[in-house]
Amino acid sequence: MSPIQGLRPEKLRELVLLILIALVLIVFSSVIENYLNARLFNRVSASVALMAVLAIGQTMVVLTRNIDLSVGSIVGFTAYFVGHQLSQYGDMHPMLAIFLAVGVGTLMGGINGILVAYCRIPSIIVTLGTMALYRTLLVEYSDAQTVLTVNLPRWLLDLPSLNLISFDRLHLRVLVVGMIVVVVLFQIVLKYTSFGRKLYAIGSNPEAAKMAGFANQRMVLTAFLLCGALAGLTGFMFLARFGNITVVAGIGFELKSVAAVVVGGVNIFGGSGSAFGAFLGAVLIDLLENSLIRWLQISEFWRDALLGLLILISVATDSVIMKRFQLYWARKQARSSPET
Amino acid sequence: TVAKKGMKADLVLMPKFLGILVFDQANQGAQEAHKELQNPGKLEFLGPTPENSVAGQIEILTTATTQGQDGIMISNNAGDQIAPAAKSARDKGMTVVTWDSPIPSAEGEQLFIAQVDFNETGTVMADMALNIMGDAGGDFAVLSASPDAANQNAWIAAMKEALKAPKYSALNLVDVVYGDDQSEKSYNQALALVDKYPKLKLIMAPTTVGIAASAKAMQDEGLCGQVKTSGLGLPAEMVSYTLNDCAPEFALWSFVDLGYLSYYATYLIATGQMEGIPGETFKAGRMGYYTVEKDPTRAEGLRVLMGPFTVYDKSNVEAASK
Amino acid sequence: MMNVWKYLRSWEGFLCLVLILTISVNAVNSDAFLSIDNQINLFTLSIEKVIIALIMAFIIINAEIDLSVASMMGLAACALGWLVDAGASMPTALATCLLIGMLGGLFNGFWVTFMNLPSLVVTLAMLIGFRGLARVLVEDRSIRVFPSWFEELGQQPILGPLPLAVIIFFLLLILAVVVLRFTGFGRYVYVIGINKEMARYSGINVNAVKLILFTLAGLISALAGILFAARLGSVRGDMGLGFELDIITMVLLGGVSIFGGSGSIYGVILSILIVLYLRNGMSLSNITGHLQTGVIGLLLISSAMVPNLKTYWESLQASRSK
Amino acid sequence: MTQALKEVSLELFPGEIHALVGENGAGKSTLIKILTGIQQPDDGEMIFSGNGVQLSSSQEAQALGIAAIYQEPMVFPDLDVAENIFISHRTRGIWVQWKKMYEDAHKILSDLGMILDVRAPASGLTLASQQAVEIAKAISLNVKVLIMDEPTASLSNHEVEQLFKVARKLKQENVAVLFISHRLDEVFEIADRITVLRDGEHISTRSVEEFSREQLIREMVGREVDQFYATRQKKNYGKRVLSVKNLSKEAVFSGIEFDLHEGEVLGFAGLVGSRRTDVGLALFGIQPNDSGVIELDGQNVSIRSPQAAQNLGIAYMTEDRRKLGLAMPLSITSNITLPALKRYLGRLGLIQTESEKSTAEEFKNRLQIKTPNLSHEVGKLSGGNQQKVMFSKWLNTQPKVFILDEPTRGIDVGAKAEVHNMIRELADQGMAILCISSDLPEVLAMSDRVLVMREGRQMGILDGPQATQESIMSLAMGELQETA
Ligand SMILES: Nc1ncnc2c1ncn2[C@@H]1O[C@H](COP(=O)(O)OP(=O)(O)OP(=O)(O)O)[C@@H](O)[C@H]1O
Ligand SMILES: Nc1ncnc2c1ncn2[C@@H]1O[C@H](COP(=O)(O)OP(=O)(O)OP(=O)(O)O)[C@@H](O)[C@H]1O
Ligand SMILES: [Mg+2]
Ligand SMILES: [Mg+2]
Repeated sequence: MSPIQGLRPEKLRELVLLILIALVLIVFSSVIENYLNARLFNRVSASVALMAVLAIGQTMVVLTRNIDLSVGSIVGFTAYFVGHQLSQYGDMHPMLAIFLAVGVGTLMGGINGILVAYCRIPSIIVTLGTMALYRTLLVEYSDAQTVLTVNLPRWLLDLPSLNLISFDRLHLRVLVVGMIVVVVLFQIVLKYTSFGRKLYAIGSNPEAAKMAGFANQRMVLTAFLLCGALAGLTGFMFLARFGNITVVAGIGFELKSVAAVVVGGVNIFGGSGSAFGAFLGAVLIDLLENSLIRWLQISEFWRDALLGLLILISVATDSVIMKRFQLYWARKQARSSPET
Repeated sequence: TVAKKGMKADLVLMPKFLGILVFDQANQGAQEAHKELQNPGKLEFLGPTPENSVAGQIEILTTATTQGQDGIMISNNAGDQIAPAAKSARDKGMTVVTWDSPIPSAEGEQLFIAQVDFNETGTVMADMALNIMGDAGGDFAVLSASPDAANQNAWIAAMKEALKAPKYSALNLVDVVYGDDQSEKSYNQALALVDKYPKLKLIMAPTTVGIAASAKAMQDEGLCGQVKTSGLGLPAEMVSYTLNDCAPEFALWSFVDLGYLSYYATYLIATGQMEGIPGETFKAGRMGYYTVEKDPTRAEGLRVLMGPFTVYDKSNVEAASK
Repeated sequence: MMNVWKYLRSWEGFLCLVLILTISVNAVNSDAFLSIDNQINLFTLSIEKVIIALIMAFIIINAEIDLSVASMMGLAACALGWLVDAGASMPTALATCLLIGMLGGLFNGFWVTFMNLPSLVVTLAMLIGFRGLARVLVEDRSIRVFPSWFEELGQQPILGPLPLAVIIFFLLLILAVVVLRFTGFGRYVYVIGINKEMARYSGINVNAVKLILFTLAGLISALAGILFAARLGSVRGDMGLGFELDIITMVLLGGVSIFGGSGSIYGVILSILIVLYLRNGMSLSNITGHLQTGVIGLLLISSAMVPNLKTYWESLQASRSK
Repeated sequence: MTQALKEVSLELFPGEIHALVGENGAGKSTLIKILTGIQQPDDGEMIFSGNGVQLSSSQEAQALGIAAIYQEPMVFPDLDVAENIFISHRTRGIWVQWKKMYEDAHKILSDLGMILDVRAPASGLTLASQQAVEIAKAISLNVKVLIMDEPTASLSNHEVEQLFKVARKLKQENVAVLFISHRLDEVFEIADRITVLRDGEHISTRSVEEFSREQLIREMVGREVDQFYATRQKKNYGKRVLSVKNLSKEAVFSGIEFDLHEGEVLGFAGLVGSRRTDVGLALFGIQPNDSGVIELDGQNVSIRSPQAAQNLGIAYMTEDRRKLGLAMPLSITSNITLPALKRYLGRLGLIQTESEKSTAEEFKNRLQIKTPNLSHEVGKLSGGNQQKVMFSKWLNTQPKVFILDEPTRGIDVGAKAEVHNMIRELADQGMAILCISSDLPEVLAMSDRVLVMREGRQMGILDGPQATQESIMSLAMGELQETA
C-alpha cells in the first residue's frame, strides 16, 4: 500500500498547490527581509478574498466546459451600482446592499447562462460580448461620475478593516471570513451534493450527461447564475475595499480569475477541479504578486515578466505530477485487471 | 485678441478616455465657453475606452480629420505615438490643441494649454512633501498612474529635479510605482510600498485615482499615523482623508477652467482670429487674459499657462468639496 | 439560382448581407465615408489587428488559442526601439525582432505540444510575461529613434494610395486562403482541429503542425508590432494592450468555431470588414468609446444566434409540412 | 431526406430476452434512441404497461424504468468508476455518500465478475472496462426494461458469459431485455425471440426456435450469404517481413516475440485488457516500446512515432473508430486520403483534388461503401460503412504490414464476410497482416497462426491445427502450455 492510495486527483492537486505555496514562502523569506510576518498574512488574505470568491464562481462555469469572461465587468457594474445606491440611500440596510449586489450579479450571470445554455452559443463568444456590453452599461449608467468614499455609509467604510478575530497582529478580517465561508460552502456543494457531482459529469462528457437524462441546460444556467452571484458578491467586496469606484473598476479581473482557476488545477476543458483548488490558485498567484512587489532586487518592470513565467511553471508542475499520478493508476489497474 | 462671437467652428474635445470625473468637468467648462461664444458649429465630447485609449485616440483624431472638423482639443494619452496622426490633421488644415497632457515632441500640436507649469508641479509636490514630513525628512515614494502617462512622467521628473535643491536634502525618494489609474491596483501598490519600505513616511501620488486609493489603503490598515498621502487630488474625493489627517495636504487645479480656457484658445485659432504664435495675448472670457509663450518645460512647443495651483488642506478643503 | 439562394443562407452569405447593410447605412449617413482617404484610413488604423487575425484564424481552427499575440506585438515593437536606441542598425534590429517573435511563438508551442498544457493557459501566462518583458525593455520611456525612412514606410502610401502594411496584409491574405484551403498543411490544420488524437493515429505529426502555427503566430505578431512601431513612429510599453480580444472577436464573428475544425478565411475577412466598417461608421457619426464596443459585442452575440435560429426555423418548417 | 425507420413494430414482454438484429444502418440504434426518449418519432405510438406514453427526454424513460446501454460507451472520464455507476440514479438524493457508494459499486461489479478499482478515474479504462461500467450502471438502476446496443462488441468470450449470466438473472426477475448484436452465435445462445430489421423496416419477429442460422442471415441481408467463416487455406507464405524480439514496455507488456511473413495473417487473441492493443500501438509508434528489437525486412528499426511507422510501411487500424479512427465531420474522400495525403500534393504543396476523388471512387467500389456520394460526412454513415472507410484509409497507404485492431467490431454479418474476404485477398497479394480480435471464431478462421496474450505477456503461438477455441481459451485464461 503506497501512501498515495486513496488520494483522489483533486486532493493530490490541492496537495501539490500547498507544497508550491510553501515553496514560494520559503524562497521569498530567504531573499526578502522580514518577509514572513503577520502583515504578509493580513495583506494576502485581504486581497485574495476578492479574487478567491470570483475564482470560485469562475470554477463553477469552467467545470461545465464553459468560461465567463464577463466577470470583470459584472464586478465593476455591481460595485458601481450598489455604491451609487448607497450614496443616495445611506440608510440602506447592509444586508439589503449585499443582496442587491448578489442579485444584480445573478441577473447578469443569468443572461450569460440563458444565451449559453438555451441559445446554444459558445460561452466564450457570449461572455466576450457581454464583457463589452456590461461595461458599456456601466459607463452609460455612471455618466462619468465616480462613487466617492465620502458619500458611502460609515459601516461600509469600516468593513474592510473590521477584524473578526485578532491574534496579536494577525488579523482575520470579516471579508476574509466571508471568503472562507464561500470556499467551504462551495467545496461541500461540489463534493457532497448530487448537484455538484452532476456539474462535473456535464463538463466531463456533455453528450453522456444528456443521454443519462441530466438537465444539461438548466445545470449550465445554474452554473452561470452562481458565477454571476459570486461576481456580484465580489463587486460588493470591491466596493467595500476600494471605495472609489470608476468605470474601470474590475477591468482585467476576468483573466485574473481564469488564471487563478487554472493554476488551481481546474481543468479548463471541464470535468475536474475543486473550489478549494481554485482558492489555492488565487492564493498562490496573489502571494507571488505580493512577494515580487516586495522584492527589492526586482524592479517594478520585471515583475510581470516573472509572474507570467511563474504561473506557467506552476501549472506545468501540476500537470507533470498529475500525469505521474495517472500512470500510477494505470499500473495499479493493470495489476488488478480481470482476475479470473 | 478679444474673441468675436458667433463664428462657426466644429470642435471636438477629446479626453484620455471616457468615464473619468475630471475630464467630464473639463467638458463642462468647454460647453460653457461654447455657449458663451455662440458658436453655431458643434462641440463634440469624444473619447476612447480606457482599455483602448492609445489606439482609440489616434482613431478619433483620424476620423475627425476625415469628417472635416475644424479643431480638436486633445488630452493626450498616446505620447508621441499620436504625432503622425496630428501632423496629418494639421496638413488638412485642422487646428490641433492639447490640454492636460501634451504631445512630448510637440509635433503636430499648435498649442498646449498647460494647467500649471510642469516645473512648478515638481516644486509644489516637493514642498508638500517637506511640509508633511518636516525638516527631519525621511523616505517617501511615488505612486503614479501608468508608466506611459506623459504628464505624470514630466511631473515626477520635475520633482526629482526640484529635490536637488539643498532645502530638500532630507527628503529621500525611494521608489516610483504604478497603479495604472485603477483603484484596486493603486490600493495594493500603496500597501506594498509600506511593506517594502518599513521607514516610509509618505506616498506622493500625482494622480487623482492613486491619491484616493492610497489614502484609503492607509486608513483601512490604520497606518495614517505612520504614512501620509499627498499628491494631486480632487477635493470632493479627498475631503475626509484631509480632515482625519491621512492626507493633510494635496494640490489641484480646476478642470472646469482648463476646459473653458482650452475652448477659447481653440476657437480663436480655428476661426482664424488668432495665429497661435509666441507673444499673442487673448482674452478667455471670465478667466481674463492669457499669453502664448514658448513652453519652457519641453524642447519644442508653445503653451498657454493657466495656473494657479490650489493647495488644499484642512482650512479650505471642505469649502472646495461642495 | 439555387446556388445563390444556398449561399445566401450560409454563414458567409449572412455576413455578406450584414456587410452590405453596414456599408449602405454608412454611405447614407456620412459623405466622408466613401472617400478613398477614409477607406484607406479605416484599414490602416486597425491593420495590425487585422493581420494577426489571419494567423489567429489558423490557430483557432486548429482548436487552440493564442492570447499572447498582442503582448508579443508590444514586445517586438519595444525590442525594436530598444535595439535601435542601443545603437543597432535597422536591418539587424528588424531581423532580431522577427527572431524574437519566432522564439516567443516557439516557446508557447513548446509548452502546448511537449508539455501538453492547454494553450489558453500557456498564452494567458505569456500575455502577462511578454508584456512584462516589453516593460523591462522600455520601462517608463517612450522611445523615438527611428530613421525617417522607417516612419515614412509606416505612414506614407507606397503603391497608389496603399501604405506598406495594407499591401502586406493583402499578400498575407492571399497566402492564408491558399494555404488553408488548398494545401496539405491546411488540411492538417483542420483535421487536427477536429480531433487531434485521431490525427495522431493517422500518422500526422500533430506537434509539428502546432509548433509551426504558434511560431508563425509569434512571427506575424512581431511583424505586426514592427508595422505598428513604424506607423506610430515611437514605441511604448503599452503598445497593443488588449488587442487580443478584438482579434479573437473578429475571428469568431467570421464563423470560425471556437471548438476548432471549422471556419474559413473567407468568413474572417468578411467579419473583419464588418467590424472595421461598423466602427468607422460609428466614429463618423460621433459614437465612440464604450458604445462602440458595446455594439460590436451585441453583434458578436446576435450573429452567433443566427445559425441556431436557422435550425429552429427549419425544424419548425419540417414539423409544419408533416 | 432518408428515412431511418419505417413503420416498425416491436413488442417486449417481461421476462424475455429479445434480440434485435439487422445489417449496419438497418436502424437498430435509431429505434433504441426513440425507445429511450433521446430522439422523437415522426409518427407511431409507444405503449408501456398498457399506457400510451410519449417520451421527450431520457429522464422520462428512466422514470418509467427503461434504461439503455448505448453502442458507444458513455462514461464520464473525470469521474471515478463508482460515480459513473451511480451518478444518474434518480434516487440518490441531495447528498453523496461516498463510502456507501464505493461499497455498492464494488459489489455490483464483482457480481458481474469484473474487478475494477472503483476509485480509479474512468479515463484510464479500456473500452471493455468502460462497457462493464455501463452494464453495471444499467443493472444498478433496477429497471423494467433494459436495452443493450451491441454490448458485446468489444468483449471477449469470458466477459460475454458473465454478461449473459446477468442477463439471465434479470430475465428471472421479470425484466424485459432487448439485446442487439452482430454475433449470431450469441443471439442464438441468449435470445428467446428475435426481431429482424432491414433498411429501417420490420421484417419479422419470431421465437428463436423458428429461426435457422441461414434463414436469419437471409432475412437480415436480403440475399444468400455463402462462405461464412470459411477457413483459410494453408499456404506457403513468403519471406519474413517483421520480426519482433523480446518487445517490452514497462508496466504494460513484456517479452513479445514473433515473426510475420509476407502473405501471412497472424492472429492476436486474448481476454479483454490482455494488452494486445498496446502491442499494436507500440509497433505503430504511438506508445513506443522501451526495450526489445524490431526488425523490418531484416533491418533493425526503431519506431518512435506514427510517422516513422508509416514510412516503414506499417499501418494500424484502430479499434476505437469514433474517437481515434475517423474525422467525423469531414467527407469520405478526405478521410480516405488523409494518412497518405503527401501523395496527393502537387507543386507548392497544393492538394490535387481530382486524384483524391478517383482514389475515393476506387475504394468505394472495391469495398462497396454505401453512401449517397463521396463528399458525404463520414459521421453520418452507419457503423459498418464507417469501418469500411477506415479500412480504405489505411489500405490507401499501401502498407507492408497491416495491423488490424478488432477489424469487424460492430459490423454486420454481410459486411463481416466482406471484410474477411478482403483480409484474405490482401494476404494473398502478399501483405503481412497482424489481426487483433476478440471474436474467436473470426481469429480461427482468418489466421495462419494465433498469438495468445494474457496480462501483457505472450502465452504462446498456436500454429494451424493446434489453434482451436479450447486451446486458445486455456492459454488466454492462464494455463501455460509449451508453445510451438
Ligand atoms: N447522425 C445521423 N445523421 C443522419 N443519419 C444518420 C445518423 N446516424 C445514423 N444515421 C442513418 O440512420 C440509419 C440507421 O442508423 P442506425 O445507427 O440506427 O443503424 P444500426 O442498425 O444501429 O447500424 P449499426 O449496426 O452499424 O450500428 C442509417 O442509414 C444511418 O446512415
Ligand atoms: N488498466 C488500464 N488502465 C488504463 N489504460 C489501459 C488499461 N488497460 C489498457 N489500457 C488502455 O486501453 C487500450 C486497450 O488496452 P489493451 O491493449 O490492454 O486491450 P486489448 O488486449 O487490446 O483488449 P481490448 O482491445 O479487447 O480491450 C490501450 O490504449 C491501453 O493503453
Ligand atoms: Mg447501431
Ligand atoms: Mg484492444
